[in-house]
Amino acid sequence: MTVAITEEAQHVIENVQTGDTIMVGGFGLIGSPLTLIDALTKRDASELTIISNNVGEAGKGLGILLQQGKLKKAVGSYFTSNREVAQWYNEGKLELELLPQGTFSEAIRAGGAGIGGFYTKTAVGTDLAKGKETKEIDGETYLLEKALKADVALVRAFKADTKGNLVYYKTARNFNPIMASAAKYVIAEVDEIVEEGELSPEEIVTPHLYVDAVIKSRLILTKDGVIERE
Amino acid sequence: MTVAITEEAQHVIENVQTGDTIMVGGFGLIGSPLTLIDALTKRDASELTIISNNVGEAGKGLGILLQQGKLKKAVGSYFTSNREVAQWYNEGKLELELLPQGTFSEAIRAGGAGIGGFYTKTAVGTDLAKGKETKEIDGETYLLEKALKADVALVRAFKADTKGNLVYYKTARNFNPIMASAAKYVIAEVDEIVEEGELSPEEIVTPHLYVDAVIKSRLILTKDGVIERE
Amino acid sequence: MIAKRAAEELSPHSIVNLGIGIPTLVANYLDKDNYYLHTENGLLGVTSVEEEDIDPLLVNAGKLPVGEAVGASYFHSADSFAMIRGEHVDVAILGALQVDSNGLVANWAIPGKNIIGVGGAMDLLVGAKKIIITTNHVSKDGSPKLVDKCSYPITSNRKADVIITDMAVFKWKDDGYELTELIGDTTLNDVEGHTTAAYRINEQLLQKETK
Amino acid sequence: MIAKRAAEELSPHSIVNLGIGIPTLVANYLDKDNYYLHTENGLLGVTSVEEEDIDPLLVNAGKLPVGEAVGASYFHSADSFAMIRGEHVDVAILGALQVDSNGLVANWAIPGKNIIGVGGAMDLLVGAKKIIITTNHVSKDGSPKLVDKCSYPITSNRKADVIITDMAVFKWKDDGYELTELIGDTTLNDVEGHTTAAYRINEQLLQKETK
Repeated sequence: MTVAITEEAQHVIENVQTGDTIMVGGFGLIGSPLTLIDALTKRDASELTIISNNVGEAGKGLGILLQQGKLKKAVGSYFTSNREVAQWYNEGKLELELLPQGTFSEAIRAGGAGIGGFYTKTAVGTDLAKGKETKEIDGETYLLEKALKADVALVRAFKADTKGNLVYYKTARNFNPIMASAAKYVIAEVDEIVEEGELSPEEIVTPHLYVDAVIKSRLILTKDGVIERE
Repeated sequence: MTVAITEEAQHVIENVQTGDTIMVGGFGLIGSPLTLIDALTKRDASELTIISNNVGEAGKGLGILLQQGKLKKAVGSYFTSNREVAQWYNEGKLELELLPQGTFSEAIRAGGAGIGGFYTKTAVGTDLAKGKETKEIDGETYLLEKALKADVALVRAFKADTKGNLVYYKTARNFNPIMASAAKYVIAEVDEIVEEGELSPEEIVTPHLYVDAVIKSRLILTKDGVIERE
Repeated sequence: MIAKRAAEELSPHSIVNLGIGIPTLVANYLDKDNYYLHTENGLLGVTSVEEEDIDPLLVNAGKLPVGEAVGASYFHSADSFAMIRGEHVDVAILGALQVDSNGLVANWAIPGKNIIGVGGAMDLLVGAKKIIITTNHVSKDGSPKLVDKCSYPITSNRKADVIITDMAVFKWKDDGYELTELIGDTTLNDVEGHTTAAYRINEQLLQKETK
Repeated sequence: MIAKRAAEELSPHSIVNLGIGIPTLVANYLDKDNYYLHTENGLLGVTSVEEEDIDPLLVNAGKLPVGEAVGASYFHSADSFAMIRGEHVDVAILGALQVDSNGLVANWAIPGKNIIGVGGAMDLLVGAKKIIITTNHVSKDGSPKLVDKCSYPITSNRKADVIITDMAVFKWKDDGYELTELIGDTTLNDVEGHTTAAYRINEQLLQKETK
């Protein structure tokens, strides 16, 4: 299919429906699709399951969705960065699934790669292994972890070409390429859209077959915090 | 550790010992480490298990090792390209483990990534599933496949920098990056060795932490077949 | 002819993987700007190549020289099969030794011969969103390739969606194949005489052919 | 001081991952040409950065701004943890809430508090070839952090190889920790008074301190 290229975040975010599971890239605000998250806060869709390393910060990024009461569940590795997450969780208003960051990343990759589950040594013998199957492989104990998939992925890339191929920027890459592979509908927010052929075929990180829509980023992270692009 | 950079394939190939498991990159001759394979044919090490998509062709590449009687076992997805493989196998002189190419690739990636095993739908219900465990995950049947690891990997890259970072060339990339991640000792054969800093940090495919030694390629594949570099 | 008909089966802007043999020929009938060809050895954006531009390190899964489309990308084998198994390839066009009444495909091994090669066949059959089988209707010795039950080892327990032969087109519908189209001068009787697989005949086709 | 001592523990050309807190400070004592710092958010080749060169999109796992070494490379999170879990990182230097007589480390959760964050701690502890724990010898309330059995949830069933505190250095040998070094003016008695974990005293150290 062809990639949809638009200036209208609000338009593409219509693909998110109540009850959906949404992957959102970013390590804190770094590599976070800020424009798409902003559009999601304005979209009338709730009961969402968010798969993201963190749920933003208190009242920032995905933290706004939490305050809006739109989240049913969060799957991630480090919710500590938003103190309100614990509050909602304790009041029984938010389900949490906490995974070690390596297991979280690998489960997303598995989801995109048609792998149903995998065995890792991480977390064996810890509280995060509770209720999970273990298996001996070649004399070592491994934990079974299931793949993660989503209805929609919101990712942040650096450049897209008009076909939808993506490249990333420094440590803003993080979870974005794997999330782009693991959702039915993938929206990428980028700094720049270039003609096809301008990205080197050897350096493309996310081939266009993964990407459904591309928007130009409006909210960007700078040294002075998040600003609106002129 | 620092990467060993040398002109002497015969010297680095000394790391291969009798009884070792060796991964060898390449899809046929494309992206095959021809200089290192040549050195291996001159090395006095036998009872080898070769993990490679094919065992070269009759009397070519890894096919020479077969003729030399140095192979105990081959693990791959397409041995058909060397008719002598079937012969040795039927005479009970060579063990074979045949895997679907996707399972083969994924098992190597898993080996490098500390994953003990994974569940795939590929080969479920076929002869290649015989004797393998299955598991229902979310209503679908998956097959358990174990990771593949090796003592030494021989890979073919395009360029290395002096730190040992690698980039590849077109479809000569194939199995090489994953094999570079899954062996205790990794030797890369390259066309060109550049100064550190000359490869863009965003385009490095194999970071140097995977690579133990780099040699300059002497035997190269051209339109007219394999030739010795001047 | 089979390849040309298979090409018509594709929606524009599909991601397509072509198997070795007849499937490879499908590329000749595709408008390269509208289709994206994936090859499992690590390239999205396969095109044909002129003799003088051949690069020995740029090949398809059949190890034949190919070209690189504008906007193409390269990746390693594990990433390539992640695309296939993860259902990111829209269509795989594959050859077959046999296809049976249950939609099962046998295309990787022959009983009695050594089972020493499988390549990407099993992954493609399990992972592509749509499977089109292109094959001659009968094998070289004249025996049907569309059979009631595969006597050759099957490649997957996943059904083929469409079968295109030199005689007819069949599409999987509900619980079995429907013969939807006759190729060239082929008659319903011809198909019946060379097919041991169960199939229904499409209502409109039946009316047209028997009036 | 702890960080400086931890730096001395590293062999040149090691691939090193530094946890948040004291471990991050170790970077200040390393010759940048001889060590390769890995950060799990996707960079091999972390360096320090001058205020004026700060790039908000270039950070370490503690979200602090860092620089990029010559010969550095970027990768996504799954590839980064593949390096960690796959035992391609030589050393991880981590903080701890507790370490016990069996070498087990607790550094991710406090009982009674909400368990809502783990990050990369479990992966690093299970995957790095060598684990160095850097920590103050006692917690803020003066209670020992080197205990007989962790009362906090453990991070892995894998043992820490070296513990470096502001009082002493312990190394895992055979079946338990050996106190190998006293830091500054610390005496054997000081250590004994502030440690509830079992440990042996290194023979030479014992002779030197008791002569």
